[in-house]
Amino acid sequence: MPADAVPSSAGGPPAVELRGITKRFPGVVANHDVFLSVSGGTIHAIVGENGAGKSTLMKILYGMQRPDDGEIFIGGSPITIHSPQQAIRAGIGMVHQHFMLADNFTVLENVVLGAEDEAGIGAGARKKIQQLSSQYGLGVDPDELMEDLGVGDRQRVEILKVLYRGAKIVILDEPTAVLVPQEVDELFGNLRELTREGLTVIFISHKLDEVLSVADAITVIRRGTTVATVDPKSVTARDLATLMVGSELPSPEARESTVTDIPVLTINGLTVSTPAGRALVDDVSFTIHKGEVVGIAGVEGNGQAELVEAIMGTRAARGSVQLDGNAIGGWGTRQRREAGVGYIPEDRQRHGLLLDAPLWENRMLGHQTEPPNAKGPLLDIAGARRDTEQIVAQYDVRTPSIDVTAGALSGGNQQKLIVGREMSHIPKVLIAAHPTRGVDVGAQAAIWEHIREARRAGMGVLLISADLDELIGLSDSLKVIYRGRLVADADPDTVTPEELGLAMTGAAAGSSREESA
Amino acid sequence: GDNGGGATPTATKKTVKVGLAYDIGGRGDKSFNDAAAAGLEKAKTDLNIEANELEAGATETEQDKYNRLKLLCQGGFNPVIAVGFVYAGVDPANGPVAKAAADCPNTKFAIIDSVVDKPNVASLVFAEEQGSYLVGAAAALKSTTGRIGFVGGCKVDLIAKFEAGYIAGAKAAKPDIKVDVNYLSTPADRCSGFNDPAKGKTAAEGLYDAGADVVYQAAGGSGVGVFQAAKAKGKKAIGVDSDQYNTVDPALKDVIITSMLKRVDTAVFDFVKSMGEDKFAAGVQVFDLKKEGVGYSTTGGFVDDIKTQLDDYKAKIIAGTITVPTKP
Amino acid sequence: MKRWDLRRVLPMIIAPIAALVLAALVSSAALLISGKDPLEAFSAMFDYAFGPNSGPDVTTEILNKATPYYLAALAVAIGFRMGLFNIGVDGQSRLGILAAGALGAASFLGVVPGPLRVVIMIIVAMAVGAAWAAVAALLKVYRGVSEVISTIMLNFIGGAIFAYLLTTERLGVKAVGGEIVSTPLLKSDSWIPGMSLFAGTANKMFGFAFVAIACGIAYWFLVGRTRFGFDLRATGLNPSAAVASGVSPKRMVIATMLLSGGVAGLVALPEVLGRDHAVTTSTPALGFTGIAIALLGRNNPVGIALAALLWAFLDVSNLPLDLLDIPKEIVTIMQGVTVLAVVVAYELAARVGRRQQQRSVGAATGEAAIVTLGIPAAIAAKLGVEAVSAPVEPPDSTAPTDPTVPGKHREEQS
Amino acid sequence: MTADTVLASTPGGMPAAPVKARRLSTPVILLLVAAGLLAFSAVRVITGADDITSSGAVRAALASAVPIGLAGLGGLWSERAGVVNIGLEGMMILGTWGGAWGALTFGAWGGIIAGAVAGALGGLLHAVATVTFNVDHIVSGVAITILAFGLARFLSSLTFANMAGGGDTQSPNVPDLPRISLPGVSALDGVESKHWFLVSDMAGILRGLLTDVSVLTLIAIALVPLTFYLLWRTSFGLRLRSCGENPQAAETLGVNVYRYKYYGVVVSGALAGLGGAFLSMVASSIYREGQTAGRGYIGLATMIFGNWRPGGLAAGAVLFGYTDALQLRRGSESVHALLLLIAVILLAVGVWQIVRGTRIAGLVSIALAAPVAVWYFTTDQIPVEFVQAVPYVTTLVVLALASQRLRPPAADGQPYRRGGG
Ligand SMILES: Nc1ncnc2c1ncn2[C@@H]1O[C@H](COP(=O)(O)OP(=O)(O)OP(=O)(O)O)[C@@H](O)[C@H]1O
Ligand SMILES: Nc1ncnc2c1ncn2[C@@H]1O[C@H](COP(=O)(O)OP(=O)(O)OP(=O)(O)O)[C@@H](O)[C@H]1O
Ligand SMILES: [Mg+2]
Ligand SMILES: [Mg+2]
Repeated sequence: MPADAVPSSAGGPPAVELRGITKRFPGVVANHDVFLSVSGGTIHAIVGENGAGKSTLMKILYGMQRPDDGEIFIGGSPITIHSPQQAIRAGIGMVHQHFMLADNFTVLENVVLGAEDEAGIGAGARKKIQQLSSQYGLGVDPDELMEDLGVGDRQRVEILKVLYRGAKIVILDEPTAVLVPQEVDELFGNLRELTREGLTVIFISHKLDEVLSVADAITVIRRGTTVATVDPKSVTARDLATLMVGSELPSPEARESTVTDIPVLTINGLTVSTPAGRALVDDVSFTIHKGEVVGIAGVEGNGQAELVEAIMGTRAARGSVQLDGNAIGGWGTRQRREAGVGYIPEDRQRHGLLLDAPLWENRMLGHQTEPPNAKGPLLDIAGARRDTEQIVAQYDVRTPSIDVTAGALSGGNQQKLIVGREMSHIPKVLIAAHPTRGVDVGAQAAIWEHIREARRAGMGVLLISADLDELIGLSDSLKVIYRGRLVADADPDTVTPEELGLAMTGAAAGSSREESA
Repeated sequence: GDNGGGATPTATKKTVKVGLAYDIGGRGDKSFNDAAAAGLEKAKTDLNIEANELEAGATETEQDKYNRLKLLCQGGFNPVIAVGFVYAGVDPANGPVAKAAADCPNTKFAIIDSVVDKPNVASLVFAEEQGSYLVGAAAALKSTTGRIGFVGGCKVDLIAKFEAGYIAGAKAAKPDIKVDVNYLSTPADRCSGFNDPAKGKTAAEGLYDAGADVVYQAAGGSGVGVFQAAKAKGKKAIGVDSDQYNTVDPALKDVIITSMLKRVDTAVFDFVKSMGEDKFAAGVQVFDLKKEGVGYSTTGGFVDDIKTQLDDYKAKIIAGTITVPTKP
Repeated sequence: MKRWDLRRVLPMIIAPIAALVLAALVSSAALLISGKDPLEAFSAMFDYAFGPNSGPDVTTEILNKATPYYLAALAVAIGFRMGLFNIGVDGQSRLGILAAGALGAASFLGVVPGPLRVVIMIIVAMAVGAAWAAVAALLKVYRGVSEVISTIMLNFIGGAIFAYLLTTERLGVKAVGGEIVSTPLLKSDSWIPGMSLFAGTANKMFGFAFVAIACGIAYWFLVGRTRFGFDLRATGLNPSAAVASGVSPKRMVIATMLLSGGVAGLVALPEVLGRDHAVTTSTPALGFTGIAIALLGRNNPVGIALAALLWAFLDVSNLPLDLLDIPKEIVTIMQGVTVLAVVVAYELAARVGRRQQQRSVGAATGEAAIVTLGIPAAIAAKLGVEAVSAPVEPPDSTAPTDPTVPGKHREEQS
Repeated sequence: MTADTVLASTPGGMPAAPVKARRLSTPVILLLVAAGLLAFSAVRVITGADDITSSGAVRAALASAVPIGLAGLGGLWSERAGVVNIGLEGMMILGTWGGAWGALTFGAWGGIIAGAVAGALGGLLHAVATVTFNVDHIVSGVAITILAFGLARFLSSLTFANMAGGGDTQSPNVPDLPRISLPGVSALDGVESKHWFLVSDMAGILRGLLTDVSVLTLIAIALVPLTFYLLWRTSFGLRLRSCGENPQAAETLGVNVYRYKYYGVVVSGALAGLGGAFLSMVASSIYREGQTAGRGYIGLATMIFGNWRPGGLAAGAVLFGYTDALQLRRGSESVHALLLLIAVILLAVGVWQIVRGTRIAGLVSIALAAPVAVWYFTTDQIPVEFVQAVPYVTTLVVLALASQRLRPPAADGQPYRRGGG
């Protein structure tokens, strides 16, 4: 690695400097007159609400988007970057918000793709990967098939891809979103290693305490504009949040329990297996009572998705599922939904919306057999439209009309529509997977409030989230899932995110922290 | 199509405007349609005519054929010649020709290969089985292996007539002859076997490999594949419809010992001629051996040595002592 | 944005017209290359189709040709709406019509009154077409075989069965003097009579056209107004979301394939009941034509009707070109170019539409954005930051909503 | 739900890796080949259907497999780059015209080039529609097939119609390409014609494969390993395949996805065009309208059959070519003989399944073997209509058995836009 070739932090020109960057998308100004200066050999964090324009800014720096205006300086000299290739040549590497990996390729193929000139695509490349992997302690095997790897490994492959190209400036766009605290620590260890070698790291995150702990400098972006660059030592997470949102945050509401002892959803011995017989969800049992929020904590990929799918009936499972006293294990998804199971899917665009259909049709989705959307076997279009108008108003979905397509809305507004849709059918149980993922702080608070309200009215909630604060703040009881099993219960009143994170890695299995629900 | 403007006026009484509608495959199929075209060409040079030719499309309904005929008769063409049984339709009494003939009662029509019973329609049909009988006999007599073959373009009744005559002729000449039959397609794929020389070649190779040394093809455009196979294997083949010795690529000439002649050209020419002489006759005209409407060719001289035997069969068929079957 | 916003609808109307013009230009170019006069060609086509001489008959013929096209395209469109490619319309239609034709002419049904026999034929054709489509559906659902491949194979296999059965040894007969093998002629009481559209024309419009229209209305109603239709469209738009919404993908594939195959079974009926009165080995293959027409018509029942008429016009009116010694293949070229150009044009139109929607969303939400901008003074003071915190000026943030701003839109980058 | 749910201790070790598709080892493959050969030989001796292993049948199978295999390779190139190409049939049609026209104008080798170029132009059109304009891939493919049909006819009316012996729908005879035989192999003729058990079969197969082979056949065969090498062993291939697996990822690594998709689709068209040229130049030495007869679609099926890999695809093409050749070579008898083979195979599979413990599947297989055997013993021939359906039935049956193990490129058929990820 070109540890030597990097301008040192103090004194010299900044490693990266952006001046007056502006970028418009149809209907949106993603970046407006952005200024950013990153010193060499440091970790520079960028924070901001969802949609603030962070990713866009980084994509501009990486040549994936062209700015409408503004200049980029690398090591003090101006440069135009019109393609990732040019960025790579300028020593910039980027790890994207979503993994950019081909599942059916090996690690080696993923890494050398596009950089075949470095060391070919054969033995030379393998050697180089192994050497880099051990130099930075990444522990990556070049010949493994990508689809066999877990998220942590994938993250490391992404970093390896950047290092392999000899990047001196490494951009990481929300690398920690899918990692547990321990993995995050490991990652930060890796990053510090990189800066020690003289590399510059630009790092985007929504997790403000992480940012405070690792960054050398923090830039806040709001509504496409840089608001401030601050020193992590002089600010608190709350200050940062305020800067991001531009107003004081509402303080977390005091919790009041609404849990009853009437079970509404009872799961018993639920097991989901792969065709090869491996258990993805392994003998899971729990009960949700009326008015109760049961939170499931776990590292992504430990069976949460399969658990949700099994409950929704979109995936075959063994074991019993009882809703309000009815065994619904043999029912189809439609029957379950009609019986009162609401569903906020994890990936709203893939599982929750018809992007090319208007909002009112999206309002029908999942409830196309129920009033106000249907009368007998026919659709009730007028009813659905009327109800959509109401949801749009009540849930503050920002849209000019209910006839625009769902794809034209921003992610947060899409999510609000989904939440509104599910809530308006007054479900007995709500299966909420990452209900506020990718949603900005304001909308997040609103969604929480809606969930709390419904809970007060007696709804049971199964909450799955990667946001531990959300889990702890919203749940009445917490369970930890690990390799498909519920391995621990936790009391949300006392547990800390760190403890929860530890339990999620399986390390705490059987430790004293568990408590009965 | 052809503009047919260049008719050289000769000793006919009046200018005849001939409209001709081809079957699928159209001009240039080196076979059936080309035979009709040849008759028309001859008429153009020998008689005082103007002509226009229309081609059929690949997927047509009977109505399309009717429209084509009607376009011709309304365009002032008289006579209108429909080449191919498809123009008679499922129900010849009500098919494209019958309907067009009813619509244009003053136009004379001719239909080839089918019978349409209308006062202004001449039906020109051929006794393909008789000609096939002769080439079947020729094949058997020429065979040294005791085994001969037949390649049909599509398993339909019309081609079965060829097959039946061929086998009967062969058995007559050599009772213990073995005849292998291979069809290239069925109506299942809309008779693609009339258009796929590669298939013709493969099938003929199979027959030759099995020991046949003469193969008769009634496979339209795929027939050339049979000749190619014969050439490659050093074996013999028999052509169909026109004298294919004359139409085929020179390199392939010497494999064609004879061709079953189906004188569509003569039929067309005679019909046009009769029109010019105002001698139109409605009704069925069977072009059989007697009328020289079918026969076998001798170009190349391969069958000269057995000509007497063949002519003997011919005489017997004409005389009615031999009746040739039309179904295998 | 209103429900029927002109800005959204207009591109969708302009698109096919532009595509047609392009197709006409391409075929004109082809004609010029071969030394012919395109105007002569087009005027001959129009004159033949709508001129005083042949017009009434030929116009009727265009309608008649369009009827099976319409049915074939509907069959395909049902699948398309849920992202299913039924390329097997051809095989389904042939087997369906054969069963119906054979049964309709069967002597044991002779006592049944004619109209009832027509109904039986329709039902049998649909049932057999659906059954053949079901093979592909089951293979897809239970064995994961792509319906694109299986329906192509089933076309060949169905064709083989058809050819095997429709021979004189089995279901076929041959009329006196003819060479074409067909099922026995239907008795005239089970024909569907045609109707004269214009005074004095010999050619009659198929009575079955009304069945086709009814199918179109049923299609529109089913897809747009029923729960089943919603499931169907949802599956087409986003299969995984549809599954999450409660649609059973297996049942959906089977139901849709059955419907599609059922309509495919009807394709040849207009001609058999209205004109030919028998099923022949030369029933035209309309599977691919149906696909092209469904695409041209955007799977919309009215659009498909227009596309079917256009296609039929091109197919019928090219007849006189031969008389003028103009290669009539230009019509096929025109058809191919039209399909390609129309889909490209629609794609471009959809992009324009999408962009307009985003603009209007941006306009609606942009205003809200400006209100909340600016750092609370207290915080700014506490942190001592204001250097780079200039709030976005309102005009700029709404700039992209002005269509004339030459912003670098996503669409224009590639 | 009580507190004691808490702690089932974690099962040791990593979760089992997902089961990967089993790859057959070389000895196993050899063993299977040997067993197959034995079965064929035995069936031939028993039934007397000498054509099932004759050199002629093998040669015909090869000739029948080549255009299908080339179309399949075309599909592979395109789909590996993420573009579904159902327009192969149309590109093949263009290739038949181009091959004949090129050969007549520039000589046989010119035909090869012209055929490939004509197909490539069709591919280019498909690329423009699908890659640049993001048109649905199937839609574009259908349109191109319609267009190609009209274009080929139009072009032949401009070219062949003016040549002696040509017409609107067919060309004059096309000059042939050289044919090659491996010296010495022809001598096996004597052995083959003896119809000895096994020995004659092997002689027949060798003779079929090694004598009288067109150079275009050799080129086509060579294209299979060449494709494998280019796509799996070079950086070009890695990039091209990445466009079919995850184009967004490729884009972020500086791969110009559009360009590689264009490469894939244009090469795809060229290969299909070459397949077309093979039809008009080698298989029949003449261009004839409608000559492709759906081979492009069969090629596509072959590619799926071969799991989007060149080797599997070649196997599929050979299987299809073999059944096709057999049905054309006195098919009623040869295919009839195959019934016995099928019965035997079903029986063997059934027994094997029972031994392995899957009783029900085994019994089903054996139960299926019975009617097939009955069919064989009670008839002498199979109706020609069914004989001709054999290749399609075979393809469908094999797909039905194998489909669930197939793995198409992950982004196959999906629209891609730069900056869209
Ligand atoms: N791939 C895309 N193609 C077209 N437009 C897009 C695309 N991605 C985003 N947009 C546009 O960007 C806007 C919002 O997208 P995005 O999902 O990133 O929202 P967001 O900024 O995260 O919103 P929120 O803050 O509400 O979460 C929409 O107006 C949408 O039109
Ligand atoms: N390709 C695109 N087309 C149109 N609009 C886009 C596109 N990409 C981003 N945008 C818009 O630009 C804005 C900034 O998006 P960006 O992805 O940069 O936000 P972000 O700060 O990274 O958000 P997040 O925290 O959700 O990742 C979004 O509101 C979105 O509306
Ligand atoms: Mg976002
Ligand atoms: Mg982002």
